[in-house]
This record gives sequence, C-alpha cells and structure tokens, in this order.
Amino acid sequence: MRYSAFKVFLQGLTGNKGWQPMWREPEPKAEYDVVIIGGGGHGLATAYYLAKEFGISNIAVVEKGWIGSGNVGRNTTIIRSNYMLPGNEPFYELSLRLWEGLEQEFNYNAMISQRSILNIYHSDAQRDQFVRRANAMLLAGADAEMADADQLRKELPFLDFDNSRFPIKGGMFQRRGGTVRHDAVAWGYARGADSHGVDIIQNCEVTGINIENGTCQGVQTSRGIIKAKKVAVCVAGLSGRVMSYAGMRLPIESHVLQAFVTEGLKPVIPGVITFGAGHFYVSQSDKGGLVFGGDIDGYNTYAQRGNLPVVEDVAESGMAIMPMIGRARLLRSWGGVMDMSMDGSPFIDKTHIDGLYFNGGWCYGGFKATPASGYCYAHLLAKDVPHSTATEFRLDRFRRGHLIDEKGQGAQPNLH
Amino acid sequence: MTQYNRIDGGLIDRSRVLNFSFNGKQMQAHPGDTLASALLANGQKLVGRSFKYHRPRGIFSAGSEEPNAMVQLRSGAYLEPNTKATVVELFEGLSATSQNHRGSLEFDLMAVNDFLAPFLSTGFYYKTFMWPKKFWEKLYEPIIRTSAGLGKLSLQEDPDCYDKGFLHCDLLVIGGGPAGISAALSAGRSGAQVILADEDFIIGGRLNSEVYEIDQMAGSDWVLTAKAELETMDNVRILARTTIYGAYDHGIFGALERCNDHLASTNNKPRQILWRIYSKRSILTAGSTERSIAFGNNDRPGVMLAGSVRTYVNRFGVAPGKQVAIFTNNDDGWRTATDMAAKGVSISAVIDSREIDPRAKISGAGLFLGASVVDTTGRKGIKSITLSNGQTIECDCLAVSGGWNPNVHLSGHQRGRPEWREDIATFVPGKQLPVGMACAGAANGNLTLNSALHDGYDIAGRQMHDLGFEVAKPLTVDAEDESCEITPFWHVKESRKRAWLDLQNDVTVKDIKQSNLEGFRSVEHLKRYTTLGMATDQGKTANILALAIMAECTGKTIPQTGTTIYRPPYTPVPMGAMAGRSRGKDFRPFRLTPSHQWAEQHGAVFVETGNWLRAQWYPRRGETTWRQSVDREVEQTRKSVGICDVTTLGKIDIQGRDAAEFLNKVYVNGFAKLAVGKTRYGLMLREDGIAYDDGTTARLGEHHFVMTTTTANAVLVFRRLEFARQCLWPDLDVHLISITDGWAQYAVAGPNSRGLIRKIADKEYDLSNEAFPFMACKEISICGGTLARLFRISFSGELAYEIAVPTRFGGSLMEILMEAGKEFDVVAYGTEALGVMRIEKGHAAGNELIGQTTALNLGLDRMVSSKKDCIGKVLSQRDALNEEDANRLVGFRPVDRSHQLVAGAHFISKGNQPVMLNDEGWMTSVCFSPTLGHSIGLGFIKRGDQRKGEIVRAVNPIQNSEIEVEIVSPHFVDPEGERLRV
Amino acid sequence: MSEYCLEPASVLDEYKQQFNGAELRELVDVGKVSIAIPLKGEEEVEKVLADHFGIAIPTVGKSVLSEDKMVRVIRLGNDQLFVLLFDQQSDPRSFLANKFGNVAYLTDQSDSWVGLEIRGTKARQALERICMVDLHPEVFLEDHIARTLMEHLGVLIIRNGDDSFVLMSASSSAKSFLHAIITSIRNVV
Amino acid sequence: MIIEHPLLGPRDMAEFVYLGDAALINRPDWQDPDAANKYYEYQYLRDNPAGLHRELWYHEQGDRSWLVVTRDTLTHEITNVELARDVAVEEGRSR
Repeated sequence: MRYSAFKVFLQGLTGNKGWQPMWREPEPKAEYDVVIIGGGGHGLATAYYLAKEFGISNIAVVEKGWIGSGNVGRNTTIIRSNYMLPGNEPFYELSLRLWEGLEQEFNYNAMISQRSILNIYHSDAQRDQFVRRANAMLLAGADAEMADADQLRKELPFLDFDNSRFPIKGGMFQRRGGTVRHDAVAWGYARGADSHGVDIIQNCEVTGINIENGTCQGVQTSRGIIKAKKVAVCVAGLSGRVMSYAGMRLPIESHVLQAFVTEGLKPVIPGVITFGAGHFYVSQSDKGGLVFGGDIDGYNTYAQRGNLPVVEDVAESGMAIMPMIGRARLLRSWGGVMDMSMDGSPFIDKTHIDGLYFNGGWCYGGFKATPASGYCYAHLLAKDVPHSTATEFRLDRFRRGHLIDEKGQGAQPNLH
Repeated sequence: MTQYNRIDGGLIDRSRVLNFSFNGKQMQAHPGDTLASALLANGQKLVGRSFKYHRPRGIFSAGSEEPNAMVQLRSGAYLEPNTKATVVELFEGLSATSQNHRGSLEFDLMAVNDFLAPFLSTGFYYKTFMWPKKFWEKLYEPIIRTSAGLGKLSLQEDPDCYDKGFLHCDLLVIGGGPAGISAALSAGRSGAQVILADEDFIIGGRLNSEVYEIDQMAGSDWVLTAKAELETMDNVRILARTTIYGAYDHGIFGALERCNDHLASTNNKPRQILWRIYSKRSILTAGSTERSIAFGNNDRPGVMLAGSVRTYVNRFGVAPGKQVAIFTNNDDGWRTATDMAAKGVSISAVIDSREIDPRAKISGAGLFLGASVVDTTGRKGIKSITLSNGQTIECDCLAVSGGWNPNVHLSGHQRGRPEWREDIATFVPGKQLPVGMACAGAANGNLTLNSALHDGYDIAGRQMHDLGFEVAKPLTVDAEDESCEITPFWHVKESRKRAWLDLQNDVTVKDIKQSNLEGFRSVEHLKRYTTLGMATDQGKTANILALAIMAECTGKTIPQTGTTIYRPPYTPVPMGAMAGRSRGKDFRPFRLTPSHQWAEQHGAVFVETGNWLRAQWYPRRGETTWRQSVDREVEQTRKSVGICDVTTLGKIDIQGRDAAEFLNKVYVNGFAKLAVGKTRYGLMLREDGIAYDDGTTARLGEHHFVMTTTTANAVLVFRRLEFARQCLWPDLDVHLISITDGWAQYAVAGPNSRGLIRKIADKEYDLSNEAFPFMACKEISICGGTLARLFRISFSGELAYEIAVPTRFGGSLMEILMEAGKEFDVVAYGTEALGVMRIEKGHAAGNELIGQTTALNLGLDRMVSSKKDCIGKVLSQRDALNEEDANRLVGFRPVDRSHQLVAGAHFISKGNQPVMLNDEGWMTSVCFSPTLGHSIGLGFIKRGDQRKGEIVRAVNPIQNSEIEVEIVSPHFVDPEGERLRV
Repeated sequence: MSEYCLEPASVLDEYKQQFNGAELRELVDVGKVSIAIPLKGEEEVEKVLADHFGIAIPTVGKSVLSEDKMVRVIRLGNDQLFVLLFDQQSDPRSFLANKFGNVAYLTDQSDSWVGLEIRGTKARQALERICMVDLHPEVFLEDHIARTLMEHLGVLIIRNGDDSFVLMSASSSAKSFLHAIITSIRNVV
Repeated sequence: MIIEHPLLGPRDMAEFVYLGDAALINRPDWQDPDAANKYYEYQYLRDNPAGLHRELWYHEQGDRSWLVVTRDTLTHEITNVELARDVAVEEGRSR
C-alpha cells in the first residue's frame, strides 16, 4: 500500500478501517540465501538494500523480540556526519546523504529533520580541534560552519553566556545534521524490505550458529533451524553473546547508555546542541519533549537500565548550558546496551568463518549510521568486498595497529 | 459565587481563606486544598485542552495520575509548565493559567483539530508530508511544531535553588497509606532505621479519602495517632511531599522532596531536594490507582474517577457536581454513591456493568444493573449520559470506576515484569523484584483495608527479622475488609463515538484497533505507534485499558499481551532538582593557583584549564590587544627573566626501594640510572603504544623521585601508575602520593633567571652552572631557611629554573620574585606566552598529545629504549603505526611571512586537489613568534621529517583561506639548545 | 639573614563562623604527613607508633588519637597512613622522620590539604546534604574516617566528637570546598 | 550501585572509576616469542560475558585501591570483591 496525503484522506472518510499491516508475519522457511540476525535498524536496512539494490531477496530477518526493540528504538535520534578521521567521515557522510532521500525512497515519513547540530567549544584548544574537524568534513564533501560566541548569542539566546563555569566561546555547526523519528526508521525499512519479499520473523531468537568445516551453514532459533548460505550478524549491543555461538571473542564490551526525555514543551530549541565541557546533548522533538543524553554509565552490562550518578551528571551539564530548563521535568529515562569497541569505531566485515559476516561495534553512534551501515553491509554480503566508504571497519585492524580513534582514548571502551 | 461546591467535612482548615487566581480569575479556598479541589470548589470545570484534538478537559483524578488538569503555575522566571493541579498544594497568592490553547481556554482555535480527527488518525504523519522533499523543514515541520508541546518554558534562568542529599536506612517505606504506615510502625517498633516517604503533603493515603474506621475512629484520625507514635521514634523519619521516583541497583532509591513548593516564596532555601536513599530493605506500599472504562465521549469535563470523586467529597469537602451519576464494574464504585449520598449530594444514577444485586440503596438514584454508558453530551462540561438501554440521564458529574491497578511501577524498575491476577483483574508485582524489596497492601494486590494494614505490618516485620532486628508485637487493629468484587469490563462495545483511553495524548479505542490492523501488536509497538502512555501522566490511568483492548483485538489474554517496561521516574522530576547545586559558577569546583590573588591584583586574564584557573596573560596599561601583552611577556623573558606559575602541573611523590625500577616500566626511556640530584624528561605510552603524557622526573634520593605530569593528565597518570603498581607489579616496593596541591611551583626563565634565583636562595647553595647544571635538582632553602625545591629545567628554551615551596608560601614567593626581579625588569607571564615559547622550541603539548599519536609521530621514537620493557612497548611496534609515510611532527612557517597560520588547517601537496583523499596532515599549534617576527606553527604531516624545505598548501576551507607553508624543523629558536646550558 | 622573608598564608584566611546550630572553622597549623608502609614493613611501623606515640596502628577506615591529643594517626589504606600533628611542628616531616628513620616513606602533606571542622547539633544534618557516607552515630563512630566525594571534590572525613567532624580536601579548591560546606549548613539552619 | 569494599565496607559506585575485565592484570611478557599476538589479545579482545564478570574498579575517591569485583552483567548483582593486588599476587604476578 502506497502512502500519501490522499490515502490518509480517503481512509479518514471510511473510518480508517482499510489500512493494511505494514509487514507480513510469515513463518520461517527452511532455507534462505541470507539470514540476518537482528531486526533492528541496521538489520532491516541491510535486508532492504540487499533486496532493493543488490538483487537478493530470499532473505530472512530474525528478531528475538519485536522489530526495532534494540537501540534504534532507544536513542536520542541524532543524525550527523561531523567526524574527523578518513576511516569514518566518508562513511558517515554517505549515511547522511542516504538519510536525505530516504523518506521518498521508502515512502514513509520518518521525520528526518535537518535542523542542525551544534558542538559548543569552551577553550581555544577546543576551537583548534573543531577547526581541524570542520576542515576534514569539508574536505570529505560534508558541510560545516564555525560560529563565534556573538553569533551563538543571536541564534540561541537561552544558552548561559554570562554565568557559566566554562564560558561558551563558540561552536561548530553542521546544518545538515538533525534528528529523525527513530522508531519510524525501523518501521520504514521493515515495510520496504517486506514489500521486496524479505521475511521478517519476530519473536524468533537465535540460539546457535551452525558451523561445519569452517563454513557457516545457518542458525538455530527458538523456532527451529534455519539454513542459510550467508549469515549476517547485526545485533549491536549483544554482539558478544551472539558471536560467542561462533566461538569468537570480539574487541567489544557491552555498556549501557541512558537517554532521557522531558514533558512536552512548546518548542524553543531549534536543533541539536552539544555541550563541550561535560556530557550533554539535547534536541526537542516534534512532540515537544526535550530529548537528551550524556555519557555511558561506564561498566559492562547487558541490563537496559542505568544508575543515578550518570543521570545527575547529565542534568548538571544540561543546567550548565541552559539554566532555563530547571523547571522542565524529566519524564522518562531509558537505557540501551551498546557495543563499545576498542577505538570507538564500528565493524562491517567478514569473519574467518566462511559465510559468517559481522556488523557491530557501533558504540553510541549507530543510529545515524543506519542507512550507510545497511547499504555497506548489503554491499559486502552481495559482493564479498567492502564498500569503498567502509574499507577500514575491519576486525583485524587492532592487530595491524590501524586505529580509528576519533577521541584518542585508546583501548578502553568506556572512554569512547 | 465563591466555593459554591463546598460541602461539610474534610481535612481543610476552614478558619483561614487563601486567595488564588486561575486564568486571572480571583478565587478563594482553604489551607489543605489542592489547586484541583479549590477549582472544583469554585465550580471551575474546564481547566485545559488535550494534546492532539484540543478537546476541553476538566479534572479527572485527585492525584499524580492526573492526565487532564495541567496548568502553568506561577509566572515570570518562576513559570512552571505542565503542573498537575491535583498535586499542587494551595498557597496564598497562587496563580495558575491553563495551557495548550490558541485563543482563550473557552474558545481554542486549535479545536478545529477535533473536527479533522478522521484525517489525523494514529500515525497519519508517517504516511504524508513527504512531498515535495524540501517542504518538510520549511513548511510541514514548522506547522507541526507550532502545535507541539503543552506548557511553555519561561526562557529565563530558573531562579530557585535546589539541593541534594543522602539518606541511609534499614527500611524504606514507599508510600504512607495504611500498609505503609503499619510497615513503618512495625519496623520502627523493632528499632530499625526507617524512612517513610509519601508524595502527598499529608500521609495516610486513601485513609484520608475514605470514611473507613480503624479502632472505632475515623481512618484519618487513626493516621494522626500512628503518625504521632512514629514521630516519637528517633529511628523513624517521615518524608511527606516526597516521591520515591526510581529504584536503582543495590537498594538505592531516588527521591524528590518538594520542601518549599507549597509556599509563595522559597526564601532562598532550596525549592526541592533530590535525595539518594540507601536502603537495606524496602517495602513498596504505594497503593493503587483507579482506572476508567472506555465509552463514547468519556473525556468530557465532569467525567472523573469514582475514587477521586470520593477524595474530593471526603477529604476536601467539595462536591464535584450537584447531580452525580456513577458508572462502575466493581463494588468500590458504589462507595462513591453512598459517601456522596451521605453528604447530601444528589445521585442521579448508579450504572453497574454487572448483573448483580444492588450493593446499596441510594435514595433518588436510578439503578441500572447490567447496563453501561454509551455516550455523553456537554462540550465544556458533561450534561447528560446515554445508557445502553437508550435512556438519557442528566448529570453534571460522572464518576467512573473500572477497578484499581496496584502501583507496581517501582517493582519493575529493574526490569521485573508484573503478573496478572485474574481475581482482581489487574497486574500485581512479579517475583523478580529489586534487591531487598517487598510489596504490601494495595500495591501488592491486597486491595482491602484490614488486609493492607496487616500485610504491611507483617511483611516489614519479616524484613527486619532478616536484618537481625527483633520483631515487634503483632498488630492489633480493628478494621474491616470492605468488598471489592469486580467483573472486568474494559470498554463499551456499543459505543459508536470515540472512546478515550489516554486522555492527554488523545488515544482512543479506534486507535488501538487501527494499530492492530497495521501490525503494531506488540505492546511496545502499540505504545510507540499510537503514543499511548507517553504523556506526562505516563499512562497511569490508560495503559491497562489499552492493553485489554489490544488483547481483545488479537485474541490473546492480557498477560500474553504483556505490559510495557516501567522506567524511572515514577512521576516527572524537575531538571533543576536533578542538577542540584551544580550549576552556574558552581557547576564544577575552581582550583586556584598560589599566585591567583597576586595575578588578580595585577589584572590577569584567566583561562580555564580543567578545573584550574590560570593566568593567561597580564595586560598592562596601554596595551590594547592580547597579542601586545603576550609578545611583551615573551620578549622580556627571552631578553631577561620571566615568572610563570606552573603549580598546576601534576606532581607525584614516588618513594620505595623499587621506585627506579617502577619508573623504568612506566616511561619509554630509562630512569634506573638517573643520578640523585638529576632530572630527566620522560614520555609515557598507553599500553596500546600511543603517547599520552610527558613530563620531568627528578631523583631527590636513592628511593625518592618527584614526577611531574601535564596539568590535564595529572589524575589519569596517577590512576594508571596505581594500576601498574597494584595490578601489574604488585611486588615492587613503590608508593605514590599526589603532592600537586602541596607545592607552589614557578618557572623562572630567561638569561637573568640565575641572578634572580641567586637573590632569594640562601647563600650556602652554589648555583653556578658547574655546581648546578642543566637538569640538576636539589632541596635548598630560600629567604632565610624556608624549604624549597629547585629544578634546573626549561620549557621556554632559556636558562631556566622551576622553584617550588610549600603552598602556604606560594603567594608570598610570587611577590618576592617580582620584587627581587625588579633590577632585571622581571615580567610575569601567562599560559599564552608559555605556549608561544614552547612552540618556538618545538615542544609537544596538549594539541599534539591527543591520544592519537605515537612516539614516532612526535619525533621522540629514539627515546624508546630497546633494552627494556615499558608500558606500550610491544603494541607500539605494530606495522600500521610504523609505516613509511607516518605523520611526523615538524615546524611550519608561511612562505609569505606576513601570513598567519591557522591551527586546524590541513596539508595538501601542491598540485593536489583539496579533498580528503589527498589530506596529508594538519596544523596542531600556531602562534605569532615575537622572536622571529612572524607566524609559526607545529603540525603533523606524512614523512615530515624527510620533507624539510618542501612547500605545501595549508588549506582551511572552513574559513575560506589557504596559504603556502614551508616545512621546517620544529625547533625555531636556539635549535642546538645552547641557551639552556649557559 | 636574607633580604626577603616568605610569609605563610592560610588558604581560607582562618575562616571561622557560627551558624544557628553549627560552627565551622578552618583548622590551621595542623601538620599533615603521609606515611607509606613499605612492602612487608607493617610490623616495624607498628612498633614506631607504639614506642613513640603510644598508639596502636588502626585498621583501614579508622583513626587513633594519641593520649595527649597531639597526634592523630589515620589508616587510609593497607599501606598508607596519614598523620595529623596538632602541636605546630614547623617541619612535621622531619619531626616524624626522626622517629621513623628508614621504617617508612614520609611525604609532607601539610599544604596539600585544607582542613575544616564542623560541629554542633546541625552538623550531621548539614553533611547529609553533601556526604554520601552514612554518618549515623551508630555506624560512623568517633575516630572513624572515610575518604569520599562531596560536590565533585575528594574529601577525607573524620568523626572527632559527638557532633563534630573534621573535613579535609585539596587546598587548591579550598574556596569551592568551603562554599559547598557553608551552603550545606545554610540550607538546613 | 554499591561495592562492598573488602576493607571499607559498602561504598557508592560514584567513588570509583571503572576499567574493565580483570584479565587486564595478566599483562604478557614482552619477550615472549608470540608477544605481538599475546598483547593484541590482552589489550583488545574481551569475553564480555552476559553473566558473571570479573572486573577492575579503582577506588579513586577512597583508599586508591584497585579492586577485582565479580558482578553479574545481567542483574548487576555483586558476589565478590577482592583487592586487585592480592589477585595479582595470586595469579603469579610476583617477580
């Protein structure tokens, strides 16, 4: 069913009784060309692009719960491509470009809203780093803008320019950054993949990966064995658990990142704002809630919940830059389990086991990468060579010493 | 017409009158009222508008579950949006306004949405607004955003202050109703440390809302008696106005105490306190919340929860209507009828969905059994209801009871799932509870009074027994177990009109059905697709109804359909309270150097370096730009002598028999053979082979070293050294003490530095170049016997010293240095001049030690000893870190010397396109060199060490600039280091 | 004699203030010395403490005050002691070094820390607003010590009386520390 | 979270800094013929278990001891806390 204003109007006239399911609920077949483990944003996007762009449609996406129940459904919805390193920036810029045409492409309004992202800086040294970053972005064909404190004062008068502990000296904008209605991304890709014949199988937990003679044969699931020519793992957050079925240890730890939303308020914050002297980033959703987050809790966990010290730290940082939010109330908090990698950058790679592929290690930045991750993973699955923008996301890079460490924190995942 | 809905009784103080205003209208009420009860007393039915359709809405409940009656409280910078009128304690002068309407509350222009409702069906926005593409940010979204949100922020800084605190207890009692009070009595009597918290401003819970008797006295009087007993116990603390909003790991709870919200002004005391409560055990006695029944137009002002109507009647002495109808599926609803009738309120009808014998005789009321309400009339206040038998009944208030849901929320904050209980048709806490938690009373499904009292008492007793306390004597109270029979009835299927579930977000039964139709059948999908339960009331009155309807749609049972996960906070918590005092200048502590006061007096401009404030430069009269000051400071230092406070560098005292061996392991270069009385520069790597800190370490004795670290990494280095000491080499005898704050340390630099030091050092010390050469160190005395440490080290490249004295002398030493230096025309210099001189010397600093660079990149690879192990050694040898075209730190100067370099510019070889593929490195640090008279820079560029003399492009597209630069040695001044050694 | 004379200054100008129910003052002229116990050297340290101060070495988290109340020995960690000297030694490190010789490693910390004493009936209530350690008198007994965090600052807290606590924190952030403690008091009195 | 410090009793996690898997104690020998590989595995690969995890916490705002905490990553329940120094000695890191 194609969506349009006219369709909404027509359905409205007839009591909204003619809508159809956005995806089928098929039983798993015995065998597929590709089985994608994980019905999150990346897994669904991979299925969508495999079917649509790479001509492989005998695909199952197996999801242990409901689709979109992982981090695509529990993040702060930010999209941007303000990376610095050559291993990253072209990939994230590809992603942003895919976002820009996505709604028309899959006929679903995910409310991709390029209302800008701002990184505030508070010192000359930070400014120098942002100039380096901004120039890298421009060299990679992305957009960036530097703004001084005066300009910020004009655009964002509610920031604390006069009494803040760490003075706001300026910021770097990426005007094409912004936010997306996160759940709708999963739904849009699912609907698109389904329409190309992909089987989306919910409530189907993978319990094992069948490997014979170094070749992956398929998966064991709570709904039986499913054979596959290729198995594509795409379960960021739980990568360690799933890959242990294949006997692999990963350069990844699982950590929880909390996110928060306030009660609905009349819109005052135009884009995304990121604090530079603490951990805080905020935007305001189209429903009016201030959506914000901060640092990960910092300890290994698979529990989708966090603890108070981080909650309070995030609130402190929020009040530090915008003391007008003191009387806004925090309405909900939630936690997502992140694959924190050893250099803060992800993996899209083949494994040493034939037919077994891995996509993970997205840290807390996976949401914005969804389209490019799906596209590049599909490229790898279809052609067995990495996409040109994802050549560095290899599992063996630490052995070689080829680090993609944007923050320069080294092999300590909770610092990325 | 003041308070024409007042009736007798209640827990309000009628001897005093409070004046307040709503939408500018002046009204009166009494202490003990909430804003909601005060509005109802004054006959104000319409109080707000719903989120999506802007439907007129009134007061629905009497507690924190309220979905409708949201107001903006106070004004100006004190404006508090989205405040539930049902929990606002009335105070003199209170002003409130309604929100979310364009035009007046009565004539909201946005109410047009209600007529467009068929086209604004659930998720309609996912299906349209996509064409043309550009219109989203320009047109559609701005329109959507004008109708987003409910209340407004003031846009001004929150003028109130907040505090935080930490409490510890054996038992935390969450909720002060009958079960909670008896739990507190039980644990209190056994001698345990008890905290009893309740969100209301008086404890007692439903006992204040009902006419139950305990021990032959009114329930509310029994509460006072019990409270009096608890107040005599030193080991019991009662926190009223305190919501336990979250259950965190290991018995830690978050709590919000609204200490001064009930006052017109906080008088500079904290408005609210955010408590972190550490409990050994907790008992969830949070009671239960009534749910509604879905039927056509069940959202009109005047449609209320039946138990809440009772609250207004019994506790506040307010009749929410003159002619009241009751619609129930359970026995509790009947109590609303009997209580009101007893107070003389006219009951027009009792409608019970069950075919039962009447539970009471209500004079004048029609009884309709096995019947239901299918529709209502009255746009701004209910006027009549239509029953399933077609009959129409007039009423100005409809009290609805669909049964009671235990407040299980906190039991699920650690992802425990509640369990369904068929007999009371609701969810009760599951078995997987937060550590140390038990549940009792209505929160545990024991919905009747006597059982709740005993449940709380006994369970708390058992919990305290587990902790080793003696169990108190059994509870003896005389109370009844009232009837609470129920037959589930979720929605009136005959209703043709929209039937509301989530009143605030306007989610109706139809939306649930459509959600099912489109495949959003999992509870989480349902919630996310329809926005059910996402409003400020978090769906407390709506979620279970919606779940039941979804279960009906899919043919599953309710427990099979599941519930969404409960997450903190239980009720919304202000950001100000979450942040506490850490805001504005108090966001983080200030660290001040010993010369801070001197610098202030001398007009220094300060810069934040971590938490430190450091003098950045010292402007003098006549200087109009910072460059003039900095140039002067550099020139004068290089010409004569300058003083810089370098106290902020991390200083670590390292002692032990194995201290030298330890240093050998943590620095890339050797320290074992460093002579006593000597200092050495050292570089540290992370274990992954990347450089992260550098500094000098002095050997004061055979087993005694003092290490310096960079200012930024002082804490990190200390942590890593402790790790190395305790975890990697536990048998080394080495001990670390941070002495950063213990010593005031000044760099004294410049050709006349020896002369200056000579003036203050005590005479017995020979400071000649021979006796105290470059890199020497010594404990000496100065100014007639004061202990000092003298290091002959230099960051500026000049003959230089660092001199340290105990911090208490630091301020005085700065003055003495400046005084004694007058004959040399001494200058104080700040961090900018320090930076200029280090760039002139090519020393790496924070802009180069960014955690991404190796010793090789920094040109320090020859320091790495091949003869010994050190942290980071093995992994620094990986191929990709040692490639032929690795980045090298080199110097840059503009080909046209009048050009200025820019830090952050990228290097592109001449003839290449400025694109990422051709990117060869970047400029890390730049300055104007007053010594050379032009701009200079440091930067990383591929194979830089082999490209001296080459000219490359320094592109800076972000500022639309590009210049040609020449690759040069990073040592711009005195490359041979002769000045250091004179 | 030297031409120049260094004047010592207390970090908080010898702050002292009486509040309604609490008194707060800077502790001045207290010598503070860290004593690191060499690996396997605890017995000898114990002996010095016993012989020279009549003090039994405390366990971690506790402190002992000498009988003449001039010396408080605090056990911060397994291999770390912290000694407060109240008798205005001009060079506390040397004073102790004479007694310890090679038995332990000493570091003068007198200037690294600023000390405050808070006492009075409201003292505990004020500290409740800032200190996450349970200070209930049955849990945190007299002479108990704890290092913890208050308003982003590391603090060593010692109970030195019924309603009396010593609080020590880094001297560079002394002003922020004092501000935090004063705010805590003001918020409860 | 609360960590039951073996010397100090229950302390709030806010006083601690987390590092990671306690296997980081087992730093390989730099002269091992397979040192490059062993260091790679030591520094980069993690078991990352969903269940019991032995991990390093540093009591930075306390007694400065490194602890080995055994904690369930699914429930956060802590079942054992040891001084890392003792663990290191037990695991043969003595000279």
